[in-house]
Amino acid sequence: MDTHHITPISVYVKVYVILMLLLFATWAISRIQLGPWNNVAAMTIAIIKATLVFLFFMGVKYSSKLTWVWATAGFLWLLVLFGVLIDYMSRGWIPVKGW
Amino acid sequence: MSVTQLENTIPESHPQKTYLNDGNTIGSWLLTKDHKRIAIMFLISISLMFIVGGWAATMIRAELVEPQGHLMSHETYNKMFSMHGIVMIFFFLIPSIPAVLGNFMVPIMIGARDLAFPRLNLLSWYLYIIGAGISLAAMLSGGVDTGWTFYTPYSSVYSNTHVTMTIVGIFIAGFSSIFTGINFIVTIHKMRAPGLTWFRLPLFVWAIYATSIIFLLGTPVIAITLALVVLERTLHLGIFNPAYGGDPILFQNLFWFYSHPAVYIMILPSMGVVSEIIPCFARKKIFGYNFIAFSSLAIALFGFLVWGHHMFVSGQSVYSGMIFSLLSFLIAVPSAVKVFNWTATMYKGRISFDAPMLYALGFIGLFTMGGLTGLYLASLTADVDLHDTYFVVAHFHYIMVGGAIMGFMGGMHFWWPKITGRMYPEKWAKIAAVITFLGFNFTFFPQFILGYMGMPRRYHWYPPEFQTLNILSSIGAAVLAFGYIIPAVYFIWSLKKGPKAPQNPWRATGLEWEEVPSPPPTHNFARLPIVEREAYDYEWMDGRDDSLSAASVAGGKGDG
Amino acid sequence: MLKNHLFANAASSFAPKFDEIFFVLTALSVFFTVLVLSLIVIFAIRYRAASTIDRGKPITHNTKLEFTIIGFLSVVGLGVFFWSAKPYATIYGAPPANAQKIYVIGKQWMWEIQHPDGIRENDALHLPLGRPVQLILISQDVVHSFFVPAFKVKRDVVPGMYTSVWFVPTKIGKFRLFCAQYCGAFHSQMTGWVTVMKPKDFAAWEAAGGSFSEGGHETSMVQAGKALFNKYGCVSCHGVSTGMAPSLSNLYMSKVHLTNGSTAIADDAYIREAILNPTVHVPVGYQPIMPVFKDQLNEGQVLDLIAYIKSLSSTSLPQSPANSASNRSGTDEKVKGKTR
Amino acid sequence: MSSQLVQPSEEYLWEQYEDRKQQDESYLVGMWTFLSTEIMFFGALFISYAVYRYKYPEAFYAGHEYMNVALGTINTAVLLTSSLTMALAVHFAQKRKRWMQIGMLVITMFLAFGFLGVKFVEYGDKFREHLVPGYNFEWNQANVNRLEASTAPINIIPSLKAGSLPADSAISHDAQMYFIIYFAMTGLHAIHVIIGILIMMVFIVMLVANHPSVRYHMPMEMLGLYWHFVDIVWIFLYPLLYLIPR
Repeated sequence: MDTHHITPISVYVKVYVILMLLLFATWAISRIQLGPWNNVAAMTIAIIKATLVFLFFMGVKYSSKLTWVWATAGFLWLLVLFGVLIDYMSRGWIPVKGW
Repeated sequence: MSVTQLENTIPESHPQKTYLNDGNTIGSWLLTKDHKRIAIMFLISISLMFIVGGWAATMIRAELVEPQGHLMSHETYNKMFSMHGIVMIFFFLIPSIPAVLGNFMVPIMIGARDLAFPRLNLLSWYLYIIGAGISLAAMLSGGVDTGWTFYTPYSSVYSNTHVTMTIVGIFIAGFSSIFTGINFIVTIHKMRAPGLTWFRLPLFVWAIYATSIIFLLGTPVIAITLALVVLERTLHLGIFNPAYGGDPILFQNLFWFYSHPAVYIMILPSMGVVSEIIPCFARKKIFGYNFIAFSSLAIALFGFLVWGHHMFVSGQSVYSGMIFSLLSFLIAVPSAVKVFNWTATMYKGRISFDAPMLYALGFIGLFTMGGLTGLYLASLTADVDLHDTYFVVAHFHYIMVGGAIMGFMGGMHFWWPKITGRMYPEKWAKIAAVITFLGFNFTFFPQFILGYMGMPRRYHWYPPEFQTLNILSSIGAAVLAFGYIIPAVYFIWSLKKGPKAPQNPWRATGLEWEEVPSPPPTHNFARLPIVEREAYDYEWMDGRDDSLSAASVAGGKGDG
Repeated sequence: MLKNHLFANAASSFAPKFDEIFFVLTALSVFFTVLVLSLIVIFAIRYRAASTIDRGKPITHNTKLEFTIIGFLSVVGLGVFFWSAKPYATIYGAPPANAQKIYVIGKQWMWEIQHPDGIRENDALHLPLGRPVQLILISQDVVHSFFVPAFKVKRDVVPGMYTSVWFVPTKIGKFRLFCAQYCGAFHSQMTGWVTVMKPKDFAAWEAAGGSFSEGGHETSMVQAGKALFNKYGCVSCHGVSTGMAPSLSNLYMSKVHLTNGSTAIADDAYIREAILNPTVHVPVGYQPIMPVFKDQLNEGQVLDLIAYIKSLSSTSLPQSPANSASNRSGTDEKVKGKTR
Repeated sequence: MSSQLVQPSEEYLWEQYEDRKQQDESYLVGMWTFLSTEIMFFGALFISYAVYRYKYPEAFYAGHEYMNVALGTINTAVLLTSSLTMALAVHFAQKRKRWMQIGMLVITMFLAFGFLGVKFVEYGDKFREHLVPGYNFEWNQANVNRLEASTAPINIIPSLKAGSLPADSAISHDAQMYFIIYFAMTGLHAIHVIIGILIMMVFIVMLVANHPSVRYHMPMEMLGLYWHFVDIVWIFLYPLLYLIPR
C-alpha cells in the first residue's frame, strides 16, 4: 500500500505567515544600526526562513531518513567549500616565530 | 523494431535474444534506454576520445626527443598538451569506468532491471557527445592553449585561442557526469535486490557510489567556475582578473575544489575493479571487506578537503598550506589500507594469472608508486621544489594511467565475455598486459628523475642536460602505445572470431556471473534474484564446482 | 657525509632541508614499494594455483591489524608533515633583518630584476654568497613562477599581489632560472641564469654598475621613484602643506584612517593599491581627486615609487611586504638566530 | 492532522521498479541529489561573494547603496507567496484535485512572472545608472562628474592606451566586483526562475489535457521541490545583496 504523507493546507498557511513576518523582521532590523550584529541577525533569520521552507514546504520533516541524508548533504558540503575563506583570513598572519 | 525471432526455448548459456540483438537499427541504439547499450555507446565514444588524446601524447613525446624540437611551433606544442590534458581528463578518464563498466555492471550486480532513471542515462550520453563534440570542434578550429587547468588570468584575458568554446564543451559534459552520478546514487540506494544489504554489495558498487558522491558535489563547482571564466572573457568582467580587483588565487581554489576530487573520480572506480578481480583470481574472499568499502567513502569525502595542496607555492596563506598538507598526508592512509587488503587477499589464495589479474597486479604496483610519490607533493618543503616539475607529471600519470587505465583495462578484460559474449585471446592479452606495465614504467619513471633535476612541466624547449631522460621516456611511450594497440586489435577481432563465452568463464561470484547469461538479455533478469550470501564467497563457489573436490579446496591439489 | 655525496648540488640554505625530507621520503617510498611488491611476488609464487602448499585456515579480516596499520601510517604521515612544515613556513615567512631585498617582476616572457641600488637585470640575477636575500615578486600580466632548481626554491609570481621568498645562496656558480607556471606561448623560454658570486666579486660587480648584466647601472630605486614622483606631478598635491592630499613623510607602516570608516596599515600592498586605484583608498579629510595610475605605471615603477615613499619615513622599518600586514621588527632577529 | 494518500500501487509504474513505494522514493532521492548539486552550483558564487566581501567591505557597502531595497523586499514576498501556492499545487496533486492544482500552478506562474518583471525593472535601473559591469560600468565617472562640478580642478581620468583593457578598467574595480557578483548571482537565479516557469507551462498544458503522465503526483512534487529550492536561494540572496550593513 502506498503511504505518502500529505501536509494539510493549514500547516502551509501557518508557515507562510511566519515567513512573511520574518521577512518583515529582516527588513526592519536592517534599518537599525547594530554594527556587526546586523549581519548576524540577517543571516540567522535567513537560515530560519530557509529551514522552514526546507522542513514544511519541501516536506523533509515527513521524509524518510535517506531523503534527510541527501537533503542535508548539499548544505553541509557547502560549508566545506567555505573552507576557501580560511586562506583569505589567514593570509595576513605572520608565520609562527621560530619556525 | 525487433528483428530477431522470439524462440520458445532459450538455451541457458547462449540466449538468442540478448541486449545486443534486441533491435538492430541505428534508432534502436540511439533511442535506447537500456543501460547496457548506453554503456556500449559510451565505450565507443570514450575510445575515440582516447585515440585523440593519445595522438596528442604521441606528438608531445615525439617533440620532446630534441631539446629544441622543430616538429611544431611553441603555440602548437602548447595546444597539444592542452588537448591531451583536456581530452584525457574530461572526456576519457572521468567517464571511463563509471559510464562504461559502471553503467553496464552496477544494475546487474545489484539485481536491478535497469538504472533508476533510464532516460536520464541516455540524456547523459547525449550531453557527453555534445560536450565532446563542441570541445573537439574548438580544437579542430584552432585549439586552446591554456592547459587543462585554465589558470586565470591567462585563460580569461591573455589567451587568444578557443577557450570559450572548449569550456562550453566541458560545461555540458559536466552535466553528463552529474546525471550519471544521480542515477548511480539512486539506483544503489533504492534498487538493490532483496537480501543484498550494503555489506553484501560487490566492492565495485561501493566504489561507484563513492565516485558518484564526487560527481554530485564537485562537478557543479567547476562548472560555475569555468562559466565565470567564460563571462570574464566574453563580457570583460573581472572576477578572477587582478586588473579589476579579482583574485587569480580564488580561481585556483575553486578549480582544485573539483579537480582534486576529480582525481579520485578516476582512481576510485579502478580500485573497485581491482577489488573484484583479485578475489576472483585468488579464489578467496577479499580481505577486510569493511575496510575497503569504508576507505572508498573516506577517500571520496576527505578528497574534498585537500584541494589546497595544489597551491603550496601559489601565494595561498602559509597556514592554509599547513592544513592542506596535514590532511593530504592523512588521505594517503585509506589508499594504503586498500593496498594492504588486496595484498593480504592473495595470502593463502589459489592464484591464477589470467590477463585481468595481471592488470590488477600491475595496478597495485603502479598505484603504490604513484601514491607514495604523492607524499612528496603533500609535503610542504618537498613540494616547493617539485611543484610544477616533471615529478608531478610522473606522479599523476602513475595514478591516472598506471592506476586508472590499468584498472579500466583489467575491468574490460574481466567483463568482456559478459559484455560481448565472446572470449578475447588470452595469450595476447597477457602479452599486452606485460607490455603495458613495462612500457608505462619506461615512460614515466625517467620523468621522476627529470622532475627532481628541475625540468618544469609544459616546457616545449628544455636545456640539453635533460635530453637523455626525455629520449628514454619517449621510447617508453612507443612501447606503451603497443600495449594499448594490441588489446584494441584483439578486442575488435574477438567480436566476430572470438570463442563464445560461457556464462561464467572465471567462475566468479556476483549476480552478473551467477544469474545472467553472457551477453545479458535486455531486462537482465527474468526473475529478480534473492541474495543470500556475502560477496566473494569463493569457498562456496569452489565447493559447488564439480571439478574441485572438497578435499582439494581445503588442503591439497590445484585445479590444474 | 653520505648526504653530501648524494645531494651535492644543494646551493641554498633551503636546499639541504629539502634534501633531508626528499631523502626520508625516498627511503619510505622504497621501503613500502619493496614491501608491497615483494609480498605480491612471494604470494604469487607461493600460492599460485598449481602449488600444493597448505592453505588451511584462510583469514578474511583482522580488524586489529587494520587499525594498527592505520595508526602507524597516520603517525608516520604526521611526523613527515611536521618535519616538512617548518622549512616551508620559514622561507615564505619573515626574512632575517639583514636580508637583501630584491624585486622580481615577471612578464610574458621575461624576468625583470631590480636591485635596490638601481641595478636592473633581465633574465639574470646576481647574488652574493652567504647573504640572506629576500625576493619580492609580482607579475605584470599572468601567473608565473620563479624557480631555481639548484636552490630548490620556487615561488609563484602573481599579478596584483606581492609574494615573497627568502634564502641564503651557499654555493658559487651559475644556476638555471625557470618559469615553472605555464604562462603562454614562450613559457619554455622564460628562463635565465642566477649567478652567485663571492661577496668581494659581487661588490665589484655592483660597483661596476652590474657591468656583466644588460641593464647597466641606473639610478637607485629611491632615486628612480623620486624622478617618477616629480614626473607625474605627485608633488603638487602630496608636497608639504598643499592641503589637497596627505603628506607622505612617515607614511610607511603607519595607520591610515579612510573616509569609509576603516583603517589600514600603509604597507607595500596598501601603497601599491593607493597609487593604482586611489579612489578606493581616500584618507579622512581629503577628496577623491587623485588620478588613477593603473594604466600609466608598470609594476617596476610602482616598486620604485614605494621605495621612494619608504625613504620618506624617518625610521626605517625592516619589514617585508609579504608579511607587513602584521608586525613588527625585532622579532626578525629571533628568526634569524634560530634558522641560520 | 495528516491524511494518507491512497493510489493503486501498480499505476504509473516504470518497468525498472518493483513497486510504487520504491519508485516514489527513488524520485525523491533523485531530486534531492540533484538539488545538492544545485546547492554546490550556487555555492561557488556564494563563496566568491564571501571572499570579495571580505576583501572589499567598503566597496560592497557602497555598491549595495544602489540597490532598491523596496523592490528587493517585494520580490522576496512575491517569491515566498509563490512557494506557498506551489506547495498547495503539490497538495492538490496528491489529493488528485486537478483543477485546483491547475489554478495554483497558474497563480505560481504569474507570481514568477511578477518576480521577473520586478527584476527586469531593477536591471533596467542598473543599465541607466551605468552600473552594468563589462557593458557600461562607470562608477568613477559618476563620482568624477559630481566632483568636477564642485571642487576639483584636475581632470583625473587618464587616457587609455589603445588595445588595453576596456574603458571601465580605469575605475574603482572593487565596487565593480560587487555588481559583477550581483549580476552573476541574481542572473543565475533568474535563469532558474525562467526554467521553473517553462516547466510550469508544460505542466499546465499537460494537466489541462489531462495527460496520463501528470496524473502521477511525483513529477509535480519534483517541480515543487525545485521551486522551493529557487525560493531558498533567494532567501539568502536578499539579505546578502540588499541589506549589507555598514
